[in-house]
Amino acid sequence: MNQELKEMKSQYTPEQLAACAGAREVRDGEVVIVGVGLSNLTGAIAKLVHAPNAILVTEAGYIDFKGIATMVSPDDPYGGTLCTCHTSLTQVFSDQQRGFMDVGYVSFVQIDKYGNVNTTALFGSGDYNKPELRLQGSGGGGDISSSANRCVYINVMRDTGQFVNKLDFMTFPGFLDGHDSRQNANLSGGGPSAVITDRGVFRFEEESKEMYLSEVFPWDEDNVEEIKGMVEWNLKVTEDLQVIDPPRPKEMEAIRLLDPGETWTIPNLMERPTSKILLFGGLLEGKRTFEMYDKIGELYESSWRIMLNKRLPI
Amino acid sequence: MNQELKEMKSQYTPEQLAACAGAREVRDGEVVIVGVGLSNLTGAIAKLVHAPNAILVTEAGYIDFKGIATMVSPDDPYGGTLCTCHTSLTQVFSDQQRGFMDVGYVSFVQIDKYGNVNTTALFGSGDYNKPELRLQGSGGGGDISSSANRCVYINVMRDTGQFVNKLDFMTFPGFLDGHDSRQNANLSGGGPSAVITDRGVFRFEEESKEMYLSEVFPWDEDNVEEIKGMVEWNLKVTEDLQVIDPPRPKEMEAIRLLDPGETWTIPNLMERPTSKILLFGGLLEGKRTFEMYDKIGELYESSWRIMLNKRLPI
Amino acid sequence: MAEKDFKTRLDKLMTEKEAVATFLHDGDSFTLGGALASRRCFSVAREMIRQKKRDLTFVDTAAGVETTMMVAGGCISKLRLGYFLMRTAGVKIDDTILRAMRDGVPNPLEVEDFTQYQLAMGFMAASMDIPYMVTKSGLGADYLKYNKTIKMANDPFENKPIIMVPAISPDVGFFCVQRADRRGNAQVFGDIWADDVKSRACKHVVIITEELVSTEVIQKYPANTLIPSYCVDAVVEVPFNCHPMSCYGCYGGYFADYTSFIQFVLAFGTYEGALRWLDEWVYGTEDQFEYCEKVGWRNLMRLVKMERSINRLPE
Amino acid sequence: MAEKDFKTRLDKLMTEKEAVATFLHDGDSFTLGGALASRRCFSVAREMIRQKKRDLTFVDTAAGVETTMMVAGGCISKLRLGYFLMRTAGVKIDDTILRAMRDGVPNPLEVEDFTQYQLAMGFMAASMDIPYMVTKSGLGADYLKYNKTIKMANDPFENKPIIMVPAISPDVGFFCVQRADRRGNAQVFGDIWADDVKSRACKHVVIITEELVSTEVIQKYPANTLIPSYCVDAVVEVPFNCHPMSCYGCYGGYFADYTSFIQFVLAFGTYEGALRWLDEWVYGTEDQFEYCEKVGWRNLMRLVKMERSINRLPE
Repeated sequence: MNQELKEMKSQYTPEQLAACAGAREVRDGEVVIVGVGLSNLTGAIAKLVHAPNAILVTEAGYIDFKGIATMVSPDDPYGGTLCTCHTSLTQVFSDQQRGFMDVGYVSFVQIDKYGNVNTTALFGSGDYNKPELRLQGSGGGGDISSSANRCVYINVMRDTGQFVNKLDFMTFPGFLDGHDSRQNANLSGGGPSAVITDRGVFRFEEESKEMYLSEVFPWDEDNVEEIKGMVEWNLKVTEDLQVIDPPRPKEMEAIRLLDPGETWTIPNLMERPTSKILLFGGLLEGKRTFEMYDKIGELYESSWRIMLNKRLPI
Repeated sequence: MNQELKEMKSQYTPEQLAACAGAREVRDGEVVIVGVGLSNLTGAIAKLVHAPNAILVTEAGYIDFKGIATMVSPDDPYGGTLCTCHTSLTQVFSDQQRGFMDVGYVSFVQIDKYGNVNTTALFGSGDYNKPELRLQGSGGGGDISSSANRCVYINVMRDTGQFVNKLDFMTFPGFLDGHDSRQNANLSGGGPSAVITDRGVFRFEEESKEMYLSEVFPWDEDNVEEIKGMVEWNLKVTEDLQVIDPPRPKEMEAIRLLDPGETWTIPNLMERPTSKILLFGGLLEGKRTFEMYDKIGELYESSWRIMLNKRLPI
Repeated sequence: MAEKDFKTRLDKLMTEKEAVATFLHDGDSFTLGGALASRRCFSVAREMIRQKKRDLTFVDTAAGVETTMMVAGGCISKLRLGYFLMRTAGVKIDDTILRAMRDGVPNPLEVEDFTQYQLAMGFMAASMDIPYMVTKSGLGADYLKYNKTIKMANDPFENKPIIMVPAISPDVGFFCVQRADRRGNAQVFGDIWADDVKSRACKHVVIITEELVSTEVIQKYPANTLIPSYCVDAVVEVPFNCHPMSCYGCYGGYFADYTSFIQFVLAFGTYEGALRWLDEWVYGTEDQFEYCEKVGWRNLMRLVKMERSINRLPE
Repeated sequence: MAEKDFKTRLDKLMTEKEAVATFLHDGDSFTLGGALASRRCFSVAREMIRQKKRDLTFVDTAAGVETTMMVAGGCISKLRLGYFLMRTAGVKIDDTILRAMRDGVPNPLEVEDFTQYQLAMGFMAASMDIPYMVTKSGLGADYLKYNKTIKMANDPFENKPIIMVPAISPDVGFFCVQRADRRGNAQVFGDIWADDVKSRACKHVVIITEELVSTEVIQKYPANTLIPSYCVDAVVEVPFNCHPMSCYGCYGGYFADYTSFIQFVLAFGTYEGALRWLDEWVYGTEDQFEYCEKVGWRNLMRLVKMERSINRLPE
């Protein structure tokens, strides 16, 4: 990879790459059900940058919320702000099963070649009841993957154990065994349309419904073999490999506003601005002062202020 | 019937007798689902006179409304006034099937000896599709009779064709074929507890679930045979016949406030105060003046004013 | 346009004439929001009659005076209802439905009886795109004898009798609401009836709003947004669209407008009277605005005063 | 008292200690209102731990940090959930549940996985007292392999695969709300999660309100009365009962109180750390008022300021 590309890549964290690439899956005016963290940030970027009329929804019951900050969970108070409709999970998921959700964003731990996903447990040498690693389970993903018209998976790509031949537990139904097995299972949603990672975007063949590498970032154009190496099965690659535009200035400005504490784009807890405020404030010695609360409040409130007063999009 | 009793009876219309007797079925604090007209007036009298903590409910979605006037339908605006909860029919009837409605008031056209009711059609020489007389159908009654813990039927008693051996159509399930046939049918509610009329109150035997005459007004103590004559089957009469207290002053004052236009206690449309205002105002000659609207408005508003400002009960 | 296309537009405002012409076709099944005396789409019912719609199936938990009007106007060939308003305020008002059923005047009429909750469950199944819902409402009664829709079976968990109501999805639903924005976010204040499930059950949804407002106004009371814009195909703004019935917080109906009520009752005593009434009040008025002119704006304002003396919308 | 008696009382106010002691018994199944970061009954979770409740089954659409706390506190023997919070804000926070599942520390733990909508349908069936609900959520996935509750069958109308979820009726449910009156009319502002169906599914319902208000205050926004008094057994008024999480319109949580969040995450990295945390923050505080004292009322007021700068309750 030449120096200039390496230089360019180093400006972004893997999460920022995935978030920006993921945001572009949303078309203006679409109904977008989002989850937490990356999946939430992605929807918020889309609304701020290129899809101002997108209707953002979370399973907690917020329909058409403004997206003034990345939500730490579907019921984060940011979701309630200037939100058109407050309702229930029962109503949101009923509307989803009815077919009103155009696209849904979900994360994944293990994924197989037909877009089925495991976020329940890694058995390792154990089993379902005594797994090596217990994971979050369905969350909204079980329902989004079942019923959203398009399901977009988004996560940072791992070297191993992520794109696997066989899942320990199928939490999200993708195209099941390929071809029309999903349809025969009577699932209402259209199934996965894309798998967005910091190393590339994967899509599914029309007929066989098997995953293939569709787009890569400029600095990965020569790393297809390396990417294939991170996938257990013999990954198909499209002849017509497209290049993903690196994060655009507006997208990066959106991330800066949406994630003031850089919670979602800096993996290590201790290196985040919010954590630094507390650690230098003496939390590790058990100190809990009003000033800590005040500082963190200011850090977040400043970005809300901009969002609330600014006529969107930026 | 001696002169004094005849004198007493003449003070009340049949509807007023039924309404007052019916209101006494409500115990304070109970959840009471009511319909229109008589069944609505009865619940409102109870709340105003002896059950101030009763929770009045209608199928339109009003839970714990104040009852400032008799409602012409379950969704009459009076139901919304100072009402604790505005919700949907879907929620109210789900709560009823769950068992939260203590007592429900419903009217009836035909009733048989096990408390099954027809309010759908009188076939006469025709049939279901071409009946002699088409009636309102289930309304809320089909659901109240199915699921309220106690169902109270209320109506003025007719000489013939009302207490019948065989219904043309069973709209409200009572005790079906008697004994435990209702339970076996898996109906959730407790079934009918009383049939309230201006000629007496009927209840149902513990074991056989067959209807019997339980209470009569003072002037009807010697008219049991006449009442039996209005019932097609050989009506059972309790040895221990009770006397229904005639309408009490507070109950009559409640009726006066709740039904200013005497819509529910004067059967003939043309003799009601509201109709008289219009007919003398020239409606029959097609005149439609603002003054007519104003007069009727005043007639109703004066009684609301009293109810809204007066700390209930009277 | 496919079902989806109308729903994705950002500005869905159109006239009532256009909405009825676009979304209601002869032979369609339809439902109306609210019921009986509250948020009932009388202006749409009048418009259907004006456009001489035919052979419609009307499916609803409860049908009132507007159904009498539509049956007399010759629009309806089938009623699938939980309630037929035959008497109101103790007065027998309706031979219209019986006349159509028995004598086929103005046209033959088929009826199918449900309990109201059975119908709500049919709408709920359609609103979730599941094949059926189960209920215990109406067990043991005679609905199954004549109703070709509902089934009875023993449930697989407790092996007890249960009624199964298949999904009921009307081609179009017209919903009167107090406030809506151009994109179709529709707010309801007061009783909801079964609009929570109906609004999702229908293939097309037309919002008839008393007042067109900006989205900022909607955002003040988000819990009242019953119907989000993604369910909505069109938005129509016409005043007093529920007259002669009421709209919570906006204007009183029925008793408040006893004048219209008595006039209607007297007219619909006979078929000829009904037709005269239709000529005067429906065919005789070009649209809802002319209708309001005929009732009298000052009279209508009196109904506003009556309602707002007991119920007011939060501002 | 039978299920009915508590619900018929006119004044249901009691202390949190009394409510947990009265309605939650060892071996019971229970659920909590809200979820994850909104209207979540942390004060009740702390009280359960103080009262050393054992062998409880917790059933809910989503479980968060409060479940980590209850599992570490030894209260829970079974989790029937649609979501287990294992990572938050990108940080792995939970070995507690894995430790209990694998090593039986502090006690063996059984889990049962559902999708969130499957659970909502189980609550919905119980809320209507029908044996089951059907859904298409989770078809083809592995839930049926390990889940002993849900079934799969072909539906009788379209003969296609469908998932049947039997009624799920927890012995008791604790619901945090912004406003409630003494009789139990409970109002929710903001997201409702599955409290609409949960509040009817439970045999007993305890309302934990931020603010006890008169019924007149409730009547101002009747559309927000999610849980009417006839569903409610008891009312408890304790401030900041969702801390360290948030309550819409009242106070911010999580990021707003990053201090508590980081302290919790660091402590629960190890079992010993978790026990120390419980000693300090749960056993070490007599009740919710002492807990607030320990967090610091001035700090809590900062969280109020943060929330009210973006969301305010209508007055």
